[in-house]
Amino acid sequence: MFEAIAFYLFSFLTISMFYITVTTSQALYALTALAAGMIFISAFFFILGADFLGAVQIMVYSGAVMALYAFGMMFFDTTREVKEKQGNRFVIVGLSLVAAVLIVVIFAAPIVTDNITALYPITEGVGNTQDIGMVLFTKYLVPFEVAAVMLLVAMISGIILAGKKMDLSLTLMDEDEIKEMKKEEENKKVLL
Amino acid sequence: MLDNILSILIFFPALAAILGFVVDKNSIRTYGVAVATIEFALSLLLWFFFDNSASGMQFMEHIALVPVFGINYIVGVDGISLFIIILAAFFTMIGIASLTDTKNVKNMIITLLFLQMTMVGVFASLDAIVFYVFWELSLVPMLYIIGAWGGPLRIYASVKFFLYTFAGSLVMLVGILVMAYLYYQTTGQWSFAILDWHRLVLPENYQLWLFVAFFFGFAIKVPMFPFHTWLPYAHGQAPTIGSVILAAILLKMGTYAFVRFSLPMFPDASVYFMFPIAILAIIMIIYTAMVAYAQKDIKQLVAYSSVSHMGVIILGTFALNIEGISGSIFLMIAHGVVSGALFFLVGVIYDRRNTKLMSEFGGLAHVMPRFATIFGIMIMASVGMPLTINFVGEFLSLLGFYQQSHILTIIAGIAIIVGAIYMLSAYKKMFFGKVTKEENKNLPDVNKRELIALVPLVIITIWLGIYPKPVLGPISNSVESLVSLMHEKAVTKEAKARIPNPSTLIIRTTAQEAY
Amino acid sequence: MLEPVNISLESLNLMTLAPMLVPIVGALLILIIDFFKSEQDRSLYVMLSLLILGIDFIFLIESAEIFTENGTIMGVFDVMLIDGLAILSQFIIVGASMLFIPLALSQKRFHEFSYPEFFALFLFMIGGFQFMVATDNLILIFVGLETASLALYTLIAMHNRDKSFEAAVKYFTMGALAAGFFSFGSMVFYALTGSIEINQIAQVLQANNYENIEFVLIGVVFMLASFGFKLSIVPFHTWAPDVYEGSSAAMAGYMSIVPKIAAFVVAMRLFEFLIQSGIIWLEVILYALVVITMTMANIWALVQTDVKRMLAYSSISHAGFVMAAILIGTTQANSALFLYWILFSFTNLGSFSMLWISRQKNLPAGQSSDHSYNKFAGMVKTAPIAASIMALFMLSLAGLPPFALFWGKMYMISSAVTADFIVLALIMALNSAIAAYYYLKLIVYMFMKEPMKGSDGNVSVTNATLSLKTIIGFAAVGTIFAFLILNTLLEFITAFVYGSGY
Amino acid sequence: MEIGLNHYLVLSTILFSIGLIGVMRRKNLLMLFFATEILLNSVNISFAAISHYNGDLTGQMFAFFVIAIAASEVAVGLGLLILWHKRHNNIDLDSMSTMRG
Amino acid sequence: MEMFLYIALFAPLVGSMFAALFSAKPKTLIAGIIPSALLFVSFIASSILLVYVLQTGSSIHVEMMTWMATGELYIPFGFVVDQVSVTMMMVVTLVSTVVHVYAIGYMSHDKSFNRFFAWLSAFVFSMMILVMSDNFAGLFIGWEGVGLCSWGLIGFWYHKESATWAANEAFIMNRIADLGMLIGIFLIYWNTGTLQYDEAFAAMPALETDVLTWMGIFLFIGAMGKSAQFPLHTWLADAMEGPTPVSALIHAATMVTAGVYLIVRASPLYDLIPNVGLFIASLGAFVALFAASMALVNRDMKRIIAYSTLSQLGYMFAAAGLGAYWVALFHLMAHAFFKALLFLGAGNVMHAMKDELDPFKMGGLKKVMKGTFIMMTVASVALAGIFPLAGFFSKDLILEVAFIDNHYIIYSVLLFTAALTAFYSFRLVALIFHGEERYKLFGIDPHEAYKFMLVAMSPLLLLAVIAGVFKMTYFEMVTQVLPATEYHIDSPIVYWIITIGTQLLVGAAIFYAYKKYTSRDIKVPDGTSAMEKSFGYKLLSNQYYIPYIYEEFVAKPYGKISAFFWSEIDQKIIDASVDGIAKAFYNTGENTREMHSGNLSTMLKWMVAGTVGMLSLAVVFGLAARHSDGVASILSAIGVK
Repeated sequence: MFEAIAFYLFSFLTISMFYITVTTSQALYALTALAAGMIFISAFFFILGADFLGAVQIMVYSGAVMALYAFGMMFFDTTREVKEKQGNRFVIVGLSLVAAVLIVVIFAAPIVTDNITALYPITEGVGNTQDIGMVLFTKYLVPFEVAAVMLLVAMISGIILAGKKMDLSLTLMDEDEIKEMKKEEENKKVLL
Repeated sequence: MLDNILSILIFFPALAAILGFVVDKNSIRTYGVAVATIEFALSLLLWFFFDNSASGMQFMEHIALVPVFGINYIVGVDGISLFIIILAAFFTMIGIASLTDTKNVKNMIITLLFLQMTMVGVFASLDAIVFYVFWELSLVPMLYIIGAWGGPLRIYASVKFFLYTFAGSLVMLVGILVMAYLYYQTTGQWSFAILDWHRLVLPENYQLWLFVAFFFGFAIKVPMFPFHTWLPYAHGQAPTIGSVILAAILLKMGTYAFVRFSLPMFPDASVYFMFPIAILAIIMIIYTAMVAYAQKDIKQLVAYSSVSHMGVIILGTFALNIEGISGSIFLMIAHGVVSGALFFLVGVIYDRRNTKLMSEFGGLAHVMPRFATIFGIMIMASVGMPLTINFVGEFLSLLGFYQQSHILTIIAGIAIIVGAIYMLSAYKKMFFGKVTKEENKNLPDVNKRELIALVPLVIITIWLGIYPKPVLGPISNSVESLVSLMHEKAVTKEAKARIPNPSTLIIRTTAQEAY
Repeated sequence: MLEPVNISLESLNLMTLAPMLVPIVGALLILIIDFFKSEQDRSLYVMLSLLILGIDFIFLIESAEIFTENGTIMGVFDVMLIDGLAILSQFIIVGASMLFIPLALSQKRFHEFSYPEFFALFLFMIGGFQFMVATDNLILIFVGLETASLALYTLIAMHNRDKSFEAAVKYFTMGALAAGFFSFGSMVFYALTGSIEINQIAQVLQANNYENIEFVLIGVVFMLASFGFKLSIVPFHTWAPDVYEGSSAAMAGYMSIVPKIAAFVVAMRLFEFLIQSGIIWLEVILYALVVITMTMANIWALVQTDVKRMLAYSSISHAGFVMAAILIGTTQANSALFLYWILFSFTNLGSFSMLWISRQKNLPAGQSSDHSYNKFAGMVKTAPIAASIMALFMLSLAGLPPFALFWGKMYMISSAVTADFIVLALIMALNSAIAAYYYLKLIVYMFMKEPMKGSDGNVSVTNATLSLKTIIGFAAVGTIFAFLILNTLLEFITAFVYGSGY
Repeated sequence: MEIGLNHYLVLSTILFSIGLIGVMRRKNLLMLFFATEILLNSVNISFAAISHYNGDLTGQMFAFFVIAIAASEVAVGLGLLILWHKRHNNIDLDSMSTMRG
Repeated sequence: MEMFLYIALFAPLVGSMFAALFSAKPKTLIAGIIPSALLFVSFIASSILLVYVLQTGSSIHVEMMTWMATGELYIPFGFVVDQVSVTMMMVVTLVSTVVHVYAIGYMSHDKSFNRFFAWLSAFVFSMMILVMSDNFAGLFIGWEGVGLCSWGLIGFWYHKESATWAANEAFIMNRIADLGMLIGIFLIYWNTGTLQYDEAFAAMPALETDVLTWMGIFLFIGAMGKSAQFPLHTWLADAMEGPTPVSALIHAATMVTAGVYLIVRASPLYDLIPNVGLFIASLGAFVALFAASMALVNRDMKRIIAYSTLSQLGYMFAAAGLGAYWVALFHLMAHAFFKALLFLGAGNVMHAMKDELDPFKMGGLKKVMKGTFIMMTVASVALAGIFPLAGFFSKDLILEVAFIDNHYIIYSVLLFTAALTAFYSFRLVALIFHGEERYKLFGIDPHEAYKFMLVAMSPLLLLAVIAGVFKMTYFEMVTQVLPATEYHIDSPIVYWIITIGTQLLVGAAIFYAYKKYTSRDIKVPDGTSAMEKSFGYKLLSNQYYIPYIYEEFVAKPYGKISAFFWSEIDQKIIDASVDGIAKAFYNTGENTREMHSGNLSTMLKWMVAGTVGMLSLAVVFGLAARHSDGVASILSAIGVK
């Protein structure tokens, strides 16, 4: 019973938060609603007993992602209302509705599946985090490491793209200009 | 040397073309003539060592290329292909020798030599994929020749030529692959060797579909009505040498392929489609002859006449008896010589006046008597005057088809009437009457370089018209075995009946002495 | 409490990781070098990357040998899957990368190649792709894919001009959507089978006899959408022309090959068993996608005025063509896919490299894009050899024998024929004819038109250096003489594909 | 009232659709990126739910990696966004159509 | 003897090639003399062969070499000299020798003198092949060869529009007939397996009548063209554009009789199909009358003679059709002599009159051109069939044949035609040589031709007079190969009545013509007289409007249809549809490229749309799965497994 109430409550909350995110014309509202939605989602994780995931969700999204976005929004001018020219709303609404209806209709029918064997069963009486750790560092060790590489890539990319290195475009400069620039840089170094 | 003579024939021009990049611009013509002459000499050597009495393939070579998939480099000649190869070598030689285009002559000669490789390759290859390679590759040099040296519409014409034939060939490629698969299904191994395929007996419905697939590739190349519209453009825009080679050799690829692929591989389908194709051929003959009559441009006229004659070749091919097929193959050579010569002649006058409109001429017989004479001989050959090369082919083709259908042959025979109409009226417009145009009054007659090309053609035209035996004999031998193969392979009753059994024929070498 | 897990090191087969680790370690090495000694010339990084990829290649040869001896190997808790597909595709990935990387040494300096991060990210990307193809675990596929993609977005943006930013943003955004589709699709399969390993999924689905066919199809739809994006299948292709136009020609050429083969391998793993199990819907939908992609992309390529955009559409079309292999699903078709892609790599990289050597920094007046057709007008007069080579690549792309792609096309069409897809084979063949038009258009411009007024004649080779020329020469030789190695290649590929059970 | 797996799947689908709507109608790039976050998050709910109902940890693993991926995407996406903003002083995607056809 | 055969055959060829060597050079007398001499050699050789054949009664048959051989077909270059062909050889070589010599004078002022002899000798060579060949294919070679030479000679003065037009007309009309001939040859080959005369004829009696009938019809179609039988007759009158020696040789004596020769050659065939023979005879009789009627009013000297030739050809066909092959051949021979003579005389007149052809503009020429006058008068008498000249023996024989075979309609038509013949012949003679010297009005100063030309003509004159003497010798010789039917009217009274009656009728016609056209009232007609306005006159002078009908209903529509085929069908339908396919692709591209608006939002929408589309299909499939059988059958139809 409690589960049901919690499910519907949080469902309502996430749906409305995300709805606000995609419809509001204020970037700040959208960001706030998104953050809220993320936190509400973590509630589902807790309900479903995925404590570790819930914690990660809150940390990563509310912490890292939202912080990044917030920084980004400081960078952009977010106070003014975002004007978006809309093309054919009918297309958008139509497509989404059809998609939703189709999937919902199908999912509303119960999935009847046999032969499902839990490959990595949740161990009773063991903390979710511990359980996950066990799987993560055995079976999913490689993906985990690759994810680390991915984060490294993302980091390097972020630095490169947002950093100074992209300020001057060698692509657009003539060879002579590049040479001059290099010289100047050399001089600066000498001066330093 | 003789074991590899075909490969030498195929790749010698290509090698020479590559080396030709190094040769200086001013000497390239001499180089080209030398190379082409050597090639021609080699082709004559091939003929010399060719066993006239044998009907099978000779000078076979076999090199594995992709054995996993059954693709091998197999080449060989029989009576059917031998003379077209010689013709190709011959036309390249006189084409280069008489080349008058001075613009970018180096590129032209190198292109021609590459073209020669592809031409010889097509007629010599006995593996479907190798055949296809050369077949398609021949488009490229021709594209360049038309596109770079052609008339005002050259780009449209060249691209149309390329795309049209390319599209048709792709359908054929699917056909080739299906055929290979059927062979694989039957025998358990991949093979694209044509001689292997010849031995494969197919059920009729497969034959029909495959026949259609191959038909598209061949028919567009020939070009058969209604796929012919690329040809007038290609000819109309191409430089002289391009038209000559196109008409003399490239078109023959289509008809040759019918004989090499369609007939022996799909005898029942050939019989099944005999009448539809014959009707198309007849439309080709009469309709295009009439269209030719309506032309104002002499080159377009010759182009359409070319289509018209190709119709007779097709008709002869689908006579499915020895007379018809031999005739059609002979006519391929004849048509090559005659229409090649006609295009040369049109080129001669075009070089002088830079126009091909017949209305611009008139009374040329007064100022250019030698030219008029040669033109006249070729026109008479083209309308099928006996004792010229064309007559032998046309006569045998029509004679052959008469066995299959009287009515259709009679209708097809109208060719000799309509052919005379457009050719003679064109000749009249250009050569007869008074010299009306001031520009025409002082035109120089044919010069030596042009005679180099034209005189041999005249000689061949008459020589083979009077004594076709050296050519017709080997052709006949090979066709005989082809027909007997078809007869044996045919599965339907109708096909068995339509295709004669050569073993029951009485082959005569002298007239009976009963007189 | 959980039991401690005992694992023997041998059972992990750590060697399976070796080829992937090489580029990652290499990337780190480059980063470290940059950290200690910055401002190095790009040639250092180019050669370093080349060496690293060379080592990678050697490792691949090693694993190929192992495969021929032992067959498919699972490694590291069965996450890694080194089968024939993985090895073949890695060969293509690494080989194409090796061909690509010397293109950085162009005559003119371009932004991306001046920074070591480019090379580091490049190697990371290769690592990502290698992981992606060497596993049947959807998580690792996803992570590998994203690693590679994120790096790729950055590489595109690093070209550093407005168009490349635009390209990167478009690619990125659509990539994010595709990632959403991927995860949704995976979720459906997981819901159905409780597994995210393709082998398992296949087994469970088969055991259940595809009871919940609707669910399976939804999963398939989302997977198709996701891979459709990667493979630029119509209508998920819209990014491709813009991204190709926005990035440097070299990068565009690279993108037309490597990410796609990775995606093809995954698509093959994922859809092949579904096709084999006779889901007609999937056949129909793939049939439609293949035909539409081939045809429409060709048609759009017809109307382009920029050679690079034209090649972009042509790449889309080629992808559609190759997609047919997955539809056909026989061993021959799958072998044809790899054969085609190897030959395609040569030709396409070659043609994009030809664009690359003609790259100018500033657009001359009267040209709106980097590589408009006009730029190549009359090229045979100013640069005959370059024009001939370009023509060669175009003819090869058009499928004219005996150049490289013809053999791929032929084998592919043959596989369609063999599997009784005659109509499809015809469509595939005739598409080559449509395609020939726009390839010819370039040839027409190069060979049959007069050069534009005021062009100094040097335009077409302005960016050329020895290393670029070497690569082009290599590609040209490969394109012409492909038929000589065809037999070896075919035997090799067929053995590998067959050995992996596809 | 029992909350079954289907409830979660339906919820997830609804959220996914909202994400799709966002993706399609947003012209502001930043807010478009928000919508892609929604897409990924909505799927995570399903993964957790399936994992729960099947008693299998794999779903949670997947969700975990999805979160990591989402985070990385944010980094790169924001980097691109800033780059664009630096040059053009807007993040409107309608201004981003110099390449077409 | 074979040597003589080859000499007879190839001497003209050598002459032709010799003259051709000079063809581009200005007039060289030797280019005329050598071919003439060689022709004389040929004539001598033919005479020797004739003597041989006469003496031994056997024939000479040689096979020079193979021409075509493939499959069952075997065609050699084979020649036969038998009684029939030797007759033809004699006629051909004799007349052509005369004409050659004559032409040396006639063409002496022409700048293309050399070319003329090249063509003329080539013609003789072709004619020799035609008559000497031992098979139908060889016959066809000659058949086409004479056509070609006729083309070249009619259009000899190629600067004249009318000449070239006439040349082409002749060639094309002949081609129409040649098609028939060709089909006939095909029929013979496929039914008898050979084209050799002897073998083919030997095999024919075993064939069905239907087949034989078709053979006969098609061969006769071939003959109709060469011999200008209705409806393919119009070219002959137009062919008079050629130089007069050409008209004499080709369009009177030799080539046009090739059709008759063919029928005679194929007599074993026509004997088997008397119905076709009757048709031929009827057509011949019709043409005889038809052509004679046109000759009545014509005002072109050469055309009148041409129509008379046509008319006489009708006689020959009538005879041949009735099975009297030797009679036809005999008339052919006699006709060759006097008609050539007539033409050559006309040539003299033309020369004298500066190429004026209208006899109404002449008159009274007998004073200045005595020799020519005598020759033309004799020739006309011979043509009219007055005893004892050649025409009497041959032509009256034909009338008798028709009478004896009880074909009275044919007989009366031919008889009436004989009267007409006499009338128009002497109308011509009267107008040219008698009456007022009207030519003075036109300021012409006529003169007699060169002496040697007259001398050259004299053998013809002689033969025109005495040819009838050889009738029985000839009969005995030729009937060794042809059916030897002797035609005698049983009752002598009837015989005499017919013979004398005919002579009287003809004489009356001659008298009437003289009376009418020697009077001093003859003026150059200006189209105002009542006769000229009458319908009958117009009909005849316009040649029954047949050329007009051909022009309006055949030639012009042909041109229009051709133009239509080209501009409408070839360009606007066939080519346009090819281009249309290409354009359709291109336009599809142009119209749908908006899909790539470059707007990211649109791109995303496409992605979603694609996904949703596939989802919908998935649902549809869910439904379809329940009705899988029907769906599967549809799918298999499009090639999905």
